[in-house]
Amino acid sequence: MLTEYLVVSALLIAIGATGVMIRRNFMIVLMSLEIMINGAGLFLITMSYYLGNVSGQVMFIFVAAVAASETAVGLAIAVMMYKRKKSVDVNDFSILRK
Amino acid sequence: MLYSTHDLVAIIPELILTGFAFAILLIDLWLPKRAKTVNGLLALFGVVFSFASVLTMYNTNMSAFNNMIVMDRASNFASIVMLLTAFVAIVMSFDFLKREDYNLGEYYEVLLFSIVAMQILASTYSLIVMFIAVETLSIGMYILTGFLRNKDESVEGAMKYFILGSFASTFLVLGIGMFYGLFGSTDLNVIRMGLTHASAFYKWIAILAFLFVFVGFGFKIAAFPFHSWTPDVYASAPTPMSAFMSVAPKAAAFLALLRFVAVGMGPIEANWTKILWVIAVATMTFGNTVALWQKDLKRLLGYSSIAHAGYMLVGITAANELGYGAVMFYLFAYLFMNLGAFAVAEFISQKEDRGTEIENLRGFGYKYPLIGAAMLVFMFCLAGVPPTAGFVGKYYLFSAAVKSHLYWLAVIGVINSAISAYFYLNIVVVMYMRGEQEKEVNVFNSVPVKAVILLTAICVLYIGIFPSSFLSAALNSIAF
Amino acid sequence: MKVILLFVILTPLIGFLINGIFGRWTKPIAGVIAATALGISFLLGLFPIFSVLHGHIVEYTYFTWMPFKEVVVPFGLRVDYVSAVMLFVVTFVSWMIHIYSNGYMAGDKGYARYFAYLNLFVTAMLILVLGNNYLLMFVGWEGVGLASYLLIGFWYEKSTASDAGEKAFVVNRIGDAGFIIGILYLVYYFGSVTYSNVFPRAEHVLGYGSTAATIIGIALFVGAVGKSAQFPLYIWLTDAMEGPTPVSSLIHAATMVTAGVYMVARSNAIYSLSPIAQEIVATIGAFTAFYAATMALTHKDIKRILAYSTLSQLGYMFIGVGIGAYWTGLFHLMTHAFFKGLLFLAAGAVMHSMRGLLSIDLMGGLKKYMPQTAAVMVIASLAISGIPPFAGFFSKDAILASALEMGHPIIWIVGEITAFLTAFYMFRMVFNVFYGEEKVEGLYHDLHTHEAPAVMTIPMWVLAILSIIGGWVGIKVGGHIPFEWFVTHSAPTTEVAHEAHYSEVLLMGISVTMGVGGILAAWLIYIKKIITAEKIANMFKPIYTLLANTYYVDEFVYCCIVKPFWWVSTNFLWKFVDVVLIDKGMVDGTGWIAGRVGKGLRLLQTGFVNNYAYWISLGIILLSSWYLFVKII
Amino acid sequence: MEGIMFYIISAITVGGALGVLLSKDPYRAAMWMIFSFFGIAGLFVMLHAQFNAMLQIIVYAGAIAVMIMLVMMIMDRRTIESLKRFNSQFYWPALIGLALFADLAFLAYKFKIDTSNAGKNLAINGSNTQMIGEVLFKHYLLPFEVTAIILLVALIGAVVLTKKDIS
Amino acid sequence: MDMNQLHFPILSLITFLPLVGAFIVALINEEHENLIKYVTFAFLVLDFIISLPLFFYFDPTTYHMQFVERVPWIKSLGFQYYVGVDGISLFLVLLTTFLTPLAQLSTWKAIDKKVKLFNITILLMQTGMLGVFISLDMFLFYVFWEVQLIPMYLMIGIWGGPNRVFATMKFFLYTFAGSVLMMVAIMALYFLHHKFTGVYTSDMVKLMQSPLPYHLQLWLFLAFFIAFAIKVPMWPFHTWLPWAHVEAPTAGSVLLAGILLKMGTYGFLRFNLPMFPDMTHAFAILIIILAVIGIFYGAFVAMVQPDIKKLVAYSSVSHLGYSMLGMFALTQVGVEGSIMQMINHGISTGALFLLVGIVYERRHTRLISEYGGLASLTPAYAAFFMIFTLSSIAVPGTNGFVGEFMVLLGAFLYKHIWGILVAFGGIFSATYMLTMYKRVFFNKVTNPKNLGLSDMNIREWLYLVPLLVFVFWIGIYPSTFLSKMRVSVEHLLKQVNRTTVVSPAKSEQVSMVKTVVVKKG
Repeated sequence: MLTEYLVVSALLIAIGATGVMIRRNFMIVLMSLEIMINGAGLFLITMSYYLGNVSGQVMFIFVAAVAASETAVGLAIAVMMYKRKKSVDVNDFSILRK
Repeated sequence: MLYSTHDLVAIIPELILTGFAFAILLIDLWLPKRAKTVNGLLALFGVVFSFASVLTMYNTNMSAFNNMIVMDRASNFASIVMLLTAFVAIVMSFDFLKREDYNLGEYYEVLLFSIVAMQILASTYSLIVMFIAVETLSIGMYILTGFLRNKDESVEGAMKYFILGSFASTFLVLGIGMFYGLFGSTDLNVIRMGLTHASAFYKWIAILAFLFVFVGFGFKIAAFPFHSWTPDVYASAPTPMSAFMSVAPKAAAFLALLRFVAVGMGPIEANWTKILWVIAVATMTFGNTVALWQKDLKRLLGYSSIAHAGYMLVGITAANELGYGAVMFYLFAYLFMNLGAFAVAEFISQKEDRGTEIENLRGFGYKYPLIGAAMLVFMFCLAGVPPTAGFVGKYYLFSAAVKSHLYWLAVIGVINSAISAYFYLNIVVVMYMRGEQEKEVNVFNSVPVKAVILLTAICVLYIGIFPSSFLSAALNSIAF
Repeated sequence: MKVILLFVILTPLIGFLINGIFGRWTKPIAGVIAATALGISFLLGLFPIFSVLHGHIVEYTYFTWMPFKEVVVPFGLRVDYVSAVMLFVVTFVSWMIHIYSNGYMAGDKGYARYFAYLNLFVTAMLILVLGNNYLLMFVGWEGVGLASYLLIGFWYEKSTASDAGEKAFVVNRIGDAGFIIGILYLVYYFGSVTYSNVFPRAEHVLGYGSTAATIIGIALFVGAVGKSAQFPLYIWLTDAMEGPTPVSSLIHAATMVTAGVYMVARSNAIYSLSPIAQEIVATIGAFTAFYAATMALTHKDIKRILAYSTLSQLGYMFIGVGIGAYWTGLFHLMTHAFFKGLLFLAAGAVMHSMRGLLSIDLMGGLKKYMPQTAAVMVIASLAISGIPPFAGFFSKDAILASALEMGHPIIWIVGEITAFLTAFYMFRMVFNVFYGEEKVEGLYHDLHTHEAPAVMTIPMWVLAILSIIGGWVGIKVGGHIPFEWFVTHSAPTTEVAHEAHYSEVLLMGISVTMGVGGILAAWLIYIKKIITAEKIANMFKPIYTLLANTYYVDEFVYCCIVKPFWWVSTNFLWKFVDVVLIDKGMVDGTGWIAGRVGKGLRLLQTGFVNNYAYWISLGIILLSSWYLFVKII
Repeated sequence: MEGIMFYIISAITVGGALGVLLSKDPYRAAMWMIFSFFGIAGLFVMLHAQFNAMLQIIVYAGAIAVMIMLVMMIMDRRTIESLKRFNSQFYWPALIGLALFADLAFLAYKFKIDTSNAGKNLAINGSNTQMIGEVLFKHYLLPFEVTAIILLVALIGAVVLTKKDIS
Repeated sequence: MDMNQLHFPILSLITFLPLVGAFIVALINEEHENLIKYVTFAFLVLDFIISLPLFFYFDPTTYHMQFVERVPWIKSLGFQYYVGVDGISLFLVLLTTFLTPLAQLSTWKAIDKKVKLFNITILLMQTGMLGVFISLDMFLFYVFWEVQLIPMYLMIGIWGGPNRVFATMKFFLYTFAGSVLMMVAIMALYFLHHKFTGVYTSDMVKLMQSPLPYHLQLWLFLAFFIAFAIKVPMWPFHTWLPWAHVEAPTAGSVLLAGILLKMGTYGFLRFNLPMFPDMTHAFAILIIILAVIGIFYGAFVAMVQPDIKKLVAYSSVSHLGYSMLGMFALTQVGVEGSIMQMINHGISTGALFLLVGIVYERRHTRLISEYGGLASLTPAYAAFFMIFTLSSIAVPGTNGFVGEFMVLLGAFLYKHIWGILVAFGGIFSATYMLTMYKRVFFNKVTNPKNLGLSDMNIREWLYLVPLLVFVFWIGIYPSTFLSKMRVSVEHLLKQVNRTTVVSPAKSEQVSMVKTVVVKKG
């Protein structure tokens, strides 16, 4: 079953990454990031289970905390974006280039 | 498994900073608007005290919190780099924040907390602690990047930095998870032990795990292809913060990377040196060639910092003590030259942190002879021309590569530094050789900034001419 | 004696320095200073000459010039039998010409400069003559070349003059390259360039008939060809007539151009070892003698006629040294210095009074106005034509007789024909200039043509006397020829098994006949006008055109060497190879590539955050795939 | 049985993720995300990580999702709904995503570890939470403290970035 | 072995005195331009005077380094501040101290903007240049080698002609690119020396005895070769030179031609020859071919230049070709000739640039076609120009001849063909110099702008006469100079001719000693 769990985790990461790469809506990008990090978290938990070692679960707690704080900042940035341009389209923010 | 005051001793520098950060957090609430400078001074004191504690305990070698954190010369050396950077950045921020009308206590709080995170990052052998520290400092950096929140560029920079940072950190978690899966621990020493006796299969997986972890570190040190945020963020962040984040997080990340590869990945050295070889070459080349086309000083320095990360990767790729020591020394040298250059960028910047186009430096060398001369020194230093610190640093980096028989890497490196000379010297050209500017430009005539420029210039020359003691310190710091 | 010898050279040098540095102030007396310096030099020079006459070779080393590990070159002076002759000729003729120049150059704005250069020339020439080693000879060699360059271009405001000066220098440099190669070989074989080291050991080191001797001989001769204006490097000499006439007299007739002959005679120890080199010297000499004489036939400019005549006579000298009868070459060198110097001085006097006009077409009957000049001119012309008892007769006859004796009949025939031509063109000039009617009415009146002042005529007369008696040292006295006896102390005539003995009287007769025949022919054409020159010219139109244009050699050189060379240098080497290929292509191209790479990579920074995520993902994919799919375990 | 459960739950998880990826409406996407998070929590339960499953539901499906919804609510609905779904060029990145998946899946396929201890040592007296508590506060005290800092920083950051201008 | 017969750090004093001068000048107010000039000049002259004891106390009987100073510098890697001179570098040091004051004197009027900065630049450059010639530590050498690029870069870039930026960038980048490769070679040499001897050192004197095996010498030799060949500059690495010369101010050209180019040739003598003897023999033919191409190519291209400075620049390519030829002929006279040629080129080409500067200062053009007939307007100037022209085309009696003849002889003794071939080079040098001279000084004055030209003033006499003295001194009595370099060159050739086969036993032992990186947990 290890492989299956890992494949799910891989799927989550890949879907999340694809989301970051193709979605324009910052909110959905944010959600995709959450999915990605959850995929990685799933990896940790899977490992923890199959190793019979609880450290992985503890690490997931940290990852969750980090993800939560990231989301907080991300949302703050979303609010900033919205305030500046009334838009959360990431492609509207591309004056810095080359 | 009981914790004692012994454990707290090991994190005194961090504790001091944390304490000052909390102090600012509290005092700021009662400060009237015109007295906000107190925040900065407090932060400065925090940095100074932390610095003093680091110096006092420079030669201690202890581990605490169940081996989660260590205090050794390497971490102290990196701390010195970071604290010096922070000190300079805070000094640069005084007038800057006043001018931008953003004189908020939070700025310093976040800054101090990020330094704490960096210090932790620099002084741990545990991958998971590294992850948390990286994230903490990243979040701090996101916030500081977007600090001028009424500026489009600032928002954009913060947004990009945030998305990409989180994106990369996912892979870091994945990599850590893989190591955990393989060896049941995220402690680098355990991993090393495991790897030493591991089967070929485990080693193979470990290489992949290394790759994923490297994505996280590579992102922080701006290695190609994880670099893309760098120019945008450096160009958009408040200049003191660009300066800060071009040095301090890099110092922390580099030391963490050093610990990771030198300690954790020792047994598969043959493999990761190849990977890093490619990445180092790509990073240098990318940074330098793209910088050829830059028109904005801050953006140029962004690309240049990519290139310098490439140089430092050469030292790591060399995988010998000389190389590691050289990386540390280079960070130390880079601190002064880069901060100096950013300080000049701040010096010419206008309200809203704009006006850092290179063209605005026209005739600068004549209008401000001393500062112009200092900029000249920084540029030659960044290009790696003696007698500056940059040259000595580069010399050691490449000689480490040569020592490990990586001749081509060294050759590519030096060719890159020849390419880089073009755009650095182009700034000198603008300053001295293109005649005076037609329209008068109001520079940011801040005394602290001027002092920073001159002092860093002197340091750059001093380190360049008498590098011996600094170099010994850097080499001695690398004894993992 | 050591100091005296040094001062032979130093005196003119001091004269040069005085006039050269303080010329602005010494201008009124520059000529006096220079002539005095030369006089002192001449008088001082007599001491070593007498010493040599008494059989004591004078040689002193003053200091080490170039102390290399491989060869030590001293600065030393040596007067032996060969150089004594040259020393005498050079100092004496130079002195005369210095005196003459006082009159000739009077009023020129570069008066002081002129005499400075002239003294410089004598200094260099004396170093050439007196140096005791080849390298010192080379110093003088290039030094006289330099002086010649400066003097030809003396009136530098005339572009022809400055061009001619440069041409002289550059063509000479071609020869000098040969000379220096010869010196290099000498160093290689002998480890020394000093005469006293080289000559006694020459046969031992090189061996008779060896390639080495031939190479050295030819290399040195290339130098001589340049300096003595032999074919094909003669092209500079006629242009050199752009200089003041006394200069032509001194440098381009009497002394400098004979340096090549002197050098070959000097090196006889080497040439005697190589029949091939000797053959080449003699052949080139003979060819040039004839070739130059033909060109002299058609020219109308007095100085150019004399210049071609010089070439021709130098050819004779090379015949002399080439066939191995070195003394004859030197003998002719000496007599030639007298009469050719004189010819130029006389031509100068004519030119002086004709306000610079030189074409024989404009003159005629000048004898009436310039009797003394006419007289010395005739004496000199008789001397060059080989009419006894004038000097030229003895020397030329000695050469031709030796040629026949040494077994070179063809050279002898060529020499005799040339003798005829010489007499003809010389008297063509004499008759056209001094005899007959005035060709342009009132020209002399307008130009106030008059006899030259005494300061000019006296040196001319001195030389005229020498042109007469100078050859008498070649008269056989008691089975010896004094001159031969003197010179062959150091330059023995190559001993050849005499195959045939020709009657000396018969040979002299033929020579004299040739000379007289030439004069007669000229007389018939130009005085008697039994057939006009134009008619002859028309009869042999193609040949005449060819000769009048000096075989189109200058044109050939310009079109086929100079111009293509210039074109290749400009358009190929500079504008293509240097600017485009190396600089723009290779150097800037490297930078351009870096720039292009940067411009390409820059496209990665699109500014869209999604794209940035691509690169991170792609990086991960690429890096990990390598290990995942390719380097699987 | 366990296998079937696994497939159902993972279908929910992946389906939710795909929903986020594909839905145009961000509100709907948020719902899909919560859906997926519940799935993950289910997987956690199957992996004997009860505490984390609860954490997952509380923190992710609860707090984070609510936060996201909240922020979206303060925005003009039309503005964020009218956004295009994908980038103008989505096939290349989609391909990259696929490649990334192939990469990771292959890695997952190859990833073999010693599973002799599977499911053991994850609880003290049947309490996963207690076990975690033991390890967290004994072994991982420092990172735990650092998480305090990170949360504080995030808090300060959120405040400073969004609060009204001083002037 | 180390000698310092004066028991006094004279070399450091010479080298860093200008630096002190630069600081003092920096303190003077910018408005006192004359004071700045005088102070700078005084420092440079003082420097020259202080450097004279080097000549008088130099012991010509030993090849050991003299006036040595040795202070540890970077202890962790064993780099030292180690300076000294031998017969090879002695004259380059003296040439530097001699030429710089003259160059500075030439700028008193020509430089009218940023006078202070200019004089500081010159003083800094002096320090950099001297440092290169006295360094005996590889690292120190490299530091100075690069340092002197900076003032030159500024000098061309700030006070240069209209294309100065392009020229200075090209100058800097080209030389920099070459020298960074040398940097890698220096590092490799350092480690390889350790590998074969067990000693970490950057002491050049020790490294000259380094027993490097054949195959390792190759790359090191090439890296050094590129760096030095660019600096010399050898064909085809020369294209920066015309640019730099044309755009540089007079003093810049003088120092560039007079001293900076010598660093390349000096580098060959110091590094390539003694350290890589096998490669020196192997590459001699290639380098000689390049040198000979340079001799002729430089002459041909110089011939058709419309700009006097460009012409002189290309002539430098030609002249330094002689220097390289003599050096790689590897004969005593050839190497000595090479050094003589360096000195000669410094004097005569330096003087030519000074002369061009004089007329440029008055007319602000260097196009040959703008001039003509100057001999009648400025006779003294014409005379000086003539003498240095003659020196440049190696007329006997001048310094040029001595050097050129030595080189020819050296080349000839190495292989006849080279001597013979290059003997013809003199034809072309005469052609381009005299053609230029003719077009500038002879013929009638056609350009009315030239009519007002004034002849040389006292200051100009002052800086040309010393050069004139040396033209004839070296030309007539070169023993003064040759005797001092004899033993050093002999020793150099002994080093070049040594065999460098590493015994197999030793190399095996070496391979066992691997550099171990300590990575403990």
